[in-house]
Amino acid sequence: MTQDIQIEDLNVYFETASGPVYAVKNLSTTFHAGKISGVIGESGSGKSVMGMSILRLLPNTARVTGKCFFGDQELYTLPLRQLRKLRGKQIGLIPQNPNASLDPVMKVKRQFVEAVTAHTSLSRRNAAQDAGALLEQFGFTDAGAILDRYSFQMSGGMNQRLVSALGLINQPGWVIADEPTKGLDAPLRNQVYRVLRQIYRKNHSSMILITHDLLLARQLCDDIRVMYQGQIVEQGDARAVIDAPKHPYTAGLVGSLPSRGMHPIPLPDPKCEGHSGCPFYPRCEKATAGCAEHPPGEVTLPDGRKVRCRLYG
Amino acid sequence: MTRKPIFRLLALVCVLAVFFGGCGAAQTAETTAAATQATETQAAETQTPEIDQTREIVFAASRDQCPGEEDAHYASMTLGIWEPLITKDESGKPAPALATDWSHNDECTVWTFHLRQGVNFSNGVPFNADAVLANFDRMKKGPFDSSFYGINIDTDYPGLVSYEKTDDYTIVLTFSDPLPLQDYTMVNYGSCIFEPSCFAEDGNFNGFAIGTGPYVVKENVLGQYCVIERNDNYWGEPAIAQTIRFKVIPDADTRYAALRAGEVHGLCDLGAISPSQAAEIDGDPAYTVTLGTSGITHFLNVNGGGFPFNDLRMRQGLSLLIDRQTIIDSFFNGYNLPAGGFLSYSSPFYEEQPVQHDAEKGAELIREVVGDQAVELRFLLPNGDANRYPYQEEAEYIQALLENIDGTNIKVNIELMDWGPCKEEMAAGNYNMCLKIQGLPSANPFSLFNSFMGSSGSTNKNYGLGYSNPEVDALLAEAKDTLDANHLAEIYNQLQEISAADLPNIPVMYSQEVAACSSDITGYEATVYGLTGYTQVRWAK
Amino acid sequence: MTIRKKQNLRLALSGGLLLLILFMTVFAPWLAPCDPTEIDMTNRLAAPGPGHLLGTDALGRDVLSRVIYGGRASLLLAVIATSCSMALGLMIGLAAGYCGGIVDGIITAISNIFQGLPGTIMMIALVGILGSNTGSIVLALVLTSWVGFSRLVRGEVMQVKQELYIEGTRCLGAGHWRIILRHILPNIRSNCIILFTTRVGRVVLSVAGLSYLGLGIQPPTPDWGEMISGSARRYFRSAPHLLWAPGICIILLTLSINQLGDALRDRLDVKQDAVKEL
Amino acid sequence: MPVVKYIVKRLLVMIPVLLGISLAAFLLGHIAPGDPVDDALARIGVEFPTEEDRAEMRAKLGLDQSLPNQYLSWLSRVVRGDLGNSYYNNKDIAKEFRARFPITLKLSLSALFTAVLLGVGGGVLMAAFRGSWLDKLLRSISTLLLSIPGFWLALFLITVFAEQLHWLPTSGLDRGAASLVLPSLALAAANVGMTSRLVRGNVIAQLGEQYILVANAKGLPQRVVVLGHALRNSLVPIITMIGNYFGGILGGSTIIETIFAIPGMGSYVLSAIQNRDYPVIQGYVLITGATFVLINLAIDLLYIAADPKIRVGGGAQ
Repeated sequence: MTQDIQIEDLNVYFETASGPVYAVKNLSTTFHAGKISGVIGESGSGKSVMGMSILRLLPNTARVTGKCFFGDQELYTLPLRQLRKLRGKQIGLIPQNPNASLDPVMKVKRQFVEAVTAHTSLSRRNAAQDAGALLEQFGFTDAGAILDRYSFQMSGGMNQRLVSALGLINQPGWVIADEPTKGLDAPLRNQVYRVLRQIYRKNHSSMILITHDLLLARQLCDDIRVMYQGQIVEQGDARAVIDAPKHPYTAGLVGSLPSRGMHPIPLPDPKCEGHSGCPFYPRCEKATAGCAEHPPGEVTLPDGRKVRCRLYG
Repeated sequence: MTRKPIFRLLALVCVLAVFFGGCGAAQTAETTAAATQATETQAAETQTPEIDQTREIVFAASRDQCPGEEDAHYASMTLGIWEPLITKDESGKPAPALATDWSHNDECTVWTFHLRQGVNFSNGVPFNADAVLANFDRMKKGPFDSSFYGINIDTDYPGLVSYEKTDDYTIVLTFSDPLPLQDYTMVNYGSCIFEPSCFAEDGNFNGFAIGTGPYVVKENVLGQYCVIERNDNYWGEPAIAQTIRFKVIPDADTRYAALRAGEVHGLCDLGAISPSQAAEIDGDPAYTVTLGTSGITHFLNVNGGGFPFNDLRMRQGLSLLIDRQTIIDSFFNGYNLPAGGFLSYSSPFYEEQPVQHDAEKGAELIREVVGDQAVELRFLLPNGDANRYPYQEEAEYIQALLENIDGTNIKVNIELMDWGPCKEEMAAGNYNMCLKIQGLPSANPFSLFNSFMGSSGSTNKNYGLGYSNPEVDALLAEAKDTLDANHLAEIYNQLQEISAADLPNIPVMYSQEVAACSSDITGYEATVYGLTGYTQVRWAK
Repeated sequence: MTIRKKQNLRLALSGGLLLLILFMTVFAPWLAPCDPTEIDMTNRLAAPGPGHLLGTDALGRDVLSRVIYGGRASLLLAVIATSCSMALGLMIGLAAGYCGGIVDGIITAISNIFQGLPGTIMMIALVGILGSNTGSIVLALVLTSWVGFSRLVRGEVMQVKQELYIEGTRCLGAGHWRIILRHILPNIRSNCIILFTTRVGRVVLSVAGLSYLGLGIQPPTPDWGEMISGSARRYFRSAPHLLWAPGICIILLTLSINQLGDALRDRLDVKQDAVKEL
Repeated sequence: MPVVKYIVKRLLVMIPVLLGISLAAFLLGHIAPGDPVDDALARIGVEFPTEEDRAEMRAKLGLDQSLPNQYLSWLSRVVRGDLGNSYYNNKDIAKEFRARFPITLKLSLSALFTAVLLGVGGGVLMAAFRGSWLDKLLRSISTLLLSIPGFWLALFLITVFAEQLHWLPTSGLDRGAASLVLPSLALAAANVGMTSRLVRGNVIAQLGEQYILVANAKGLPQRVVVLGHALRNSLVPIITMIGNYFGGILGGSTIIETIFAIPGMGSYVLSAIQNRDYPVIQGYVLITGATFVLINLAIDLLYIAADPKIRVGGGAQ
């Protein structure tokens, strides 16, 4: 069984031409081994930045502070050479937009083989056979032909499955799935769900699922973290958070689902701009005067749920 | 998150190469080449008293010394591959070479030459009258180009009727009209003799040229180098150095750098070294700079056909204004001689003309001609000569002199031009001054006098000198048909006096050949006479 | 020090250096200690000293004043030649890119031909043939460098033409000229400026190259290119100061122009350093 | 097969371009004022020619026919490989070019190799260590290389490396590779500057792509990520740039060949220009033009190898 991933007080900001932009603000959480942990939130909430920071795959304009423990190793200060041995071997990644995730000028086979040979001493031919076998598991009937083609010759769905397979080729203990269903139509989303389910069952690997697809999270994840503007506003058991959201933002998110009545969260009220209190204050219906002054701390409710809202003290 | 450098191999090569401007990579790859080059020259540094002359001496020149099969002479005479019938001595007068003596009848139409006996070509074939006749047969096969002096039987032997041998070592040439100075025309390049078997059908060479000289061609790569080797069964005084290599380095600075780097031991041929570079190493014990006479005269051609130079006072004024010695000292580092007359000092008919410099009188004369009216003078510089000689600075010096004559309003525009368009502008007469060199096409100066000073002379017209002087025309006509050489010399002296006074074009200075070599070798002279060539060149240590 | 500030600093530095050189050449008559063309034969090749800060050249002229005057000719020539070739290239590129079809085919063939011709030799041949006055140098430079501009402009125009909003404006009934002026030109402005600056730098060097062959700017007008290639080359070892001063000026001029090009590229071309949207 | 169609299309486009170049070369020679007849006469010893000599020589050189059929007769001879004789020394130009072209090619290729090696190497290093001191250092060096006049650098290199340090020969070709080092450095200097900046820009752009993030996520070493993936993907623009250089290098070799005493085509054509030698200029422009067009064709073929989209997708964008 692999170890937990624990993030303590993570801050990430980007150096841009017009000054620093904060993506994640002092975030702490623990992803438990053997479980599927969900991270949901609108785009721009910093969930992908948090996911990528674990493997230190952020662009070099990013500045990261805080700690991330993987077992006894602190990933943020681990020498790059050792981190490279860990990437793909112990923590795998299923990236966003699969169509752009494979090298356009290189055959699929070579990209799979190099992933294997980077961590094992297998010969190129054996590595190719392993890749072929894995692709068959992912529903590719003619794996040999697929390996000899280029990514731009594949459809979106095929690329999605290829990229998922690529993330698992070295049977990593952990898998970070970054928005696997983004931009996919309904049937493909179901296919992704089946694939992720299959990964979890067969390799019993722990998983971090970053998505804005609440229903997928509800079905697949054991626990869910809701992020808003770089902070975790609610953490708890998956079904409980979706069915009985505590934080007004989570309630708003769930409420905006088609199946739940589709009431969108109101746009930020211009009058409330420029306050030092709770980031959600400008859009929060249950906002009180106190919410504007000082930001709420994180409160642990009796059932283990954690909420960052003044309603709960 | 810093990314540690992981490209050990790639970074080392690139940083080294880029950072040190490429010498790093070059250094690791090439140290062996430099080392072998060094040992090669010190290989025979053994302390034996007798200096080893077998080591190769390397010279550098601005052009091929062996232009090869398609060149009229295959190689420069100084290389000593071939020898002429007649050569010239220090005073420029014809001296015996392969022809021991010669004479002509009273009308100067029949010339008889007695050939040197017991001489063999370098491939062992004996040298005799038949060989000379074969060379004349070759010359008849049409004019041959050369980067030295072309061969053209109609100009070298005008009106040649017949050439036969009376015995194995006597040749008789008969001409249709009298040629009192034919021996002068036949000096050096005018009467080259090759072993007939090395001629191809069309008169060019079918391989290495074979002559009677002290050296033989061993290797020849056009545009790069040629190597000559000592001919051991040479009839005359044998050469000393075993092998000599002549490299081609057109750029003056690179040639000079090669000498300073010790890659070449000497610089030779026309414009071997520029005056300023020679001045730098003149005092240096590691090098020897030698001076020799040269047939080249630097002229300031003026457009006598148009204002203001059609007025004699303007020409005399400018000649007086120019301080020839300053030009020589400042730009030519003192290596040339101030020129008074038209004919070069290296010609046997040279008679020294007085050189006057009087800035005041010159300015006065010019002021008389132009007064204070605005005058624009167009000063052309052919860039062929301007690259080889510091004409740029000389022109700017003359420009400054003319523009600063108080009381006058003269503006001089200097234009650097290809010789083609430049000649066209001069012929059309829309120019005022032009600096140009003029060599001695042959020892007989008649064609030079006629074409420059004769009112119908072709260069007079081509250069737009616009000069005509009936007295000169009369003298030229008289010279054309006098038979007596001394009377001819008398006429040429008069012509030179007129040129110094009338200044059809203003002679500025007579050039001197400058040559330089490292002190590792000795016996190398800038200009050599007779057949010495490189025979005296040898290692000094 | 955010990236923006760094870019501004670099822009200011290179622009400042360029302005300094411009200022020096424009106000040369007042700055130069003495007349650059005044000959003083007695004081030839004097080493840098009190009388003449940078020494004197082969004709005794003051090197410092010649250096101060020297920039004018090459800079002026480079700017004129490059702007002409940019104008020519712009027109031809616009025509080719915008009209497409046969016009584009012909123009591409012609530009292939011009690109096929060896630039340096054409320039040397043209200047050598037409005589080396400013006019023929500019003509030679324009003839051999307009292709670069036209290719760039054509590529940009083709790209911009395919954008949807161009078709959008067409539907709104915008005329051809309006589209070109209002939409296409602003888009390619940044790349043109960048190519302009790099091209000016290269033209300054090729003019110096021409002077090396004796075909560049004619004496006695002082010019840096001529000063490091003409007679100074002969005194290179005995009087190195003749070569160093103008040489360094040329390098500084070209360096500042290239740096300005870089700074402009970073400033105008937002794409390169943008934060990837995560 | 899309590839064959692509190649045939490129070949067809090449023919009008070659014809255009030959026309330009021919006209270049003839718009020039000045008349080589006198030079040709001087060559064969006629120092002071008369009018008939000039007329006879003009006919001999074929300058008396009308311009169009001079062009046609010249073109027909050129196609048969006969570039005529030089007016200056009456040598057969084709033979001269045959001897000199390999030398210029050797110099240009070694200059190109230096430009690619140092340029691409420098560019990749700058991209991989972007923002570090190495990046700033290499960038300033490349800008410096862009700003130095070629002949000035050549003079500097000769004085320092040949004359004082005796590491390398000052000139000539007699020491094989060693004598090519300095000339190719001088010739390639400007291009090294340009290549490294282009490679840096392109590789940095590629490093921002999604597939690089995935490659890193696979745990590949930085060398494989930067060289194997990023550089491999930015090959197409780099190849185009290097194709254009080759024209520049061929042209630039004239001055460098003269300085380093390399008997290539450049120094030959330079003296031809000074001696008003039309046929040599025409021959040179034709041959360098044709070489340049062939190089561009080779580059288009390289596109196919470098970019599978063209090979497989069929037809160039």
